[in-house]
Amino acid sequence: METLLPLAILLVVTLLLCAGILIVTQVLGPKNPVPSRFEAYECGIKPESGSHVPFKSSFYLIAVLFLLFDVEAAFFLPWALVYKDSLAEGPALLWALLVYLGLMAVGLVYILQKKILRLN
Amino acid sequence: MKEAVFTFFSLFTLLTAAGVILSRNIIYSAFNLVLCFFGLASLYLLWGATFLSMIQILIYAGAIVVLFVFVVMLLNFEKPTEQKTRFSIIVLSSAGVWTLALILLRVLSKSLGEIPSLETPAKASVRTISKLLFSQYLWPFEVLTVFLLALIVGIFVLARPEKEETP
Amino acid sequence: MTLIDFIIAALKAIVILVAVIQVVPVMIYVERKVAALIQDRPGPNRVGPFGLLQPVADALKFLLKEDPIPHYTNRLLYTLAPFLSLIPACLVIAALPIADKAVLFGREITIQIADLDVSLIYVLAIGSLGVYGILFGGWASNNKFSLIGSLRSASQMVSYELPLGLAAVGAVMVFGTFSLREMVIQQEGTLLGILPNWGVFYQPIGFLIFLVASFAETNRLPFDLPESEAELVAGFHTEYGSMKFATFFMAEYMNLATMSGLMTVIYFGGWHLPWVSDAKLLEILGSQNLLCIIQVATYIFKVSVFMFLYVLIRWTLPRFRFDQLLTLSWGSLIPIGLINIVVSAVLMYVLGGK
Amino acid sequence: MILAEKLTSMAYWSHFVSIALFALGLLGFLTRRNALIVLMSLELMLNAVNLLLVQISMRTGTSEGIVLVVFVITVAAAEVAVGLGIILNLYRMKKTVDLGSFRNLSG
Repeated sequence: METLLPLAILLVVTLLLCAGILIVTQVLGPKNPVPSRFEAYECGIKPESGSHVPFKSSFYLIAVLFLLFDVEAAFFLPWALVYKDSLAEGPALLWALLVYLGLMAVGLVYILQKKILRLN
Repeated sequence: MKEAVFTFFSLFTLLTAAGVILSRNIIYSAFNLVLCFFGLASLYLLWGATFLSMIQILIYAGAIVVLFVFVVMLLNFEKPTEQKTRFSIIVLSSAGVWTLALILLRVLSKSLGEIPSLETPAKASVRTISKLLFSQYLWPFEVLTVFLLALIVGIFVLARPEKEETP
Repeated sequence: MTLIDFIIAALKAIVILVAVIQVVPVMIYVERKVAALIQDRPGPNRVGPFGLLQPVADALKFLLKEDPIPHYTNRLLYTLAPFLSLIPACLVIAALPIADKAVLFGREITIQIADLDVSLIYVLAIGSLGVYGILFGGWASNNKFSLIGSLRSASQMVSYELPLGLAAVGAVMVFGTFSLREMVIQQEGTLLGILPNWGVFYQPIGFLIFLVASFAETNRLPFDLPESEAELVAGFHTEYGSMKFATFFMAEYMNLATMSGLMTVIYFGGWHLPWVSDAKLLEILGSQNLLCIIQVATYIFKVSVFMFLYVLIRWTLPRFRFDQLLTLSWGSLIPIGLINIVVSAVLMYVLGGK
Repeated sequence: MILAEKLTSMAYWSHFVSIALFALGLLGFLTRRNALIVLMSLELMLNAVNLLLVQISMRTGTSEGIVLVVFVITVAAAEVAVGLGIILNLYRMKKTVDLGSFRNLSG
């Protein structure tokens, strides 16, 4: 509760700021609708088709790899928190790290040798 | 005060969850999903589970839904291609689901109502959780890493980019 | 929590937010002046003395422009997208400890909006939400340039979040806490008698990774692929005009300020003056509030050094190619980050803690 | 507990929120035919369970529930990664993500 409230206040202030920006531009800006102003900008040429064309799925691979590595990296954080305190009790956590990192490195090497990141 | 904040964020979470399953346009579903996870994170924060609240935003809102939005953008359906579900199915499943929910609510409030709740809820500190995770639950944790590694390899087999696709 | 606490929290939020927003006009001016200096031309010099009022003119121009919503766009998401990138940028600053505390009306007020015990993860988590503004903005614009720009930009931001997280892991290992405030407090004093006791001396590699990744996270040159104007017109904000366009830029500059603030806090001792301890300073000054002002000034100075570095690098380095960008993150920064963690862990074990 | 007491207790309403979230997820899972939304509904159901776990964990002052949630989050991430990979492949086959058009995959 004590931690949530300041954040909630900040969120409210930010939302007010956003609403203010929106309203001020609507009030101050001139209205002069010229038809060409509402077309998609493609360097002056009339757009041939809609923009919604399918893309290469390499982008999906990047996002998926990010998700998986993000999960792994997120679990590093609690490990790092207790590591310093655990040093007094021997290297148990160091071994845990090495096993964990070894597995993560195998994954990383696998990605890199697949050369999937070369999008062109 | 706490009740008001709790009510607000619960309603927010439930409304956005309803938005996820009711939206016609997938991008709105994804957007509602982000807001829903945000509401859940706020509820965790309200109860004092700070670490989990941040992990919720970091992984769910920051990574999982990004993946959903990526897929929506990659597939790029101009119009919703989904066919309408038959009305009878909707009626039947809603009746079933809400009956189940009522039963669950009864059972839970009966069995969990007995649990004495602490006067001032103990703050499960980040340190306690981390210690627990890396002592008692160390092995499940390592197994999870192996699982993630297998996943990385599996994903490549699943989502191999095809040569003839347009860039 | 009483009413007075509530009011104090609200005032703190408003004051700090407004103060951080002031970064935007200052940076507009500095950026244009430095660019002019490097390119050997005078730069803005018409509005006000030395062109100092140029940011005001810029802001007025943005506000007074027509704000058309192109047809075939998704109106709701198109309008929301700039704010989706501004809101996380504003929320992140809650976790930054700007100074220790001030005493006002017999109350101790910490100069930080929310003193979370997980503020480091908070910054990383909320920072990762910034990607939605770009994704939705590009998708809603219904323009091929926007869509390609937003996909590229999102891939870039997503790829560079990992090195950022790994660098943060190194810092957490050394300090043994997630709280940025605690980190700053631990950086007081000197190391080996000569150096200030700053994080950068414990985690030099981590700092470099963090620096490079923060350039990419804020979409600055040499990593400004999403807006590479020569290739993609203007990237994900091709269709944006008026204040909506300016909102994206506000978010960018605020992210710049947060990243600089974060580096100051984690690696450069936050509000501490080097070689002088707070207790000694308090003795000399004799007032907690004066000390607080000095701390704020120190913090702002350190942050502005970083901001200046950002501007300098923007106008001196050329842009990366997209595949080079991804290879830099996945092929170099992440492996180096992992090695950094292992080396730090082993060193800490050998030296028996800090 | 009598009804009036129930309605003012926050614990009761917390259960209610968690179960309502689960029910919404289940409803979406059963009625929607868009594969992506079905996957999102699964996420909602997992989150409903997480919510209950966190809440009980915080009420009783133990940390086991939170550790369990950490594992659930990992599994959820894995599920999404694989699920979306499958959906991408299905889309390549039929150019649609409507689940009704994949009936011929069974048996």
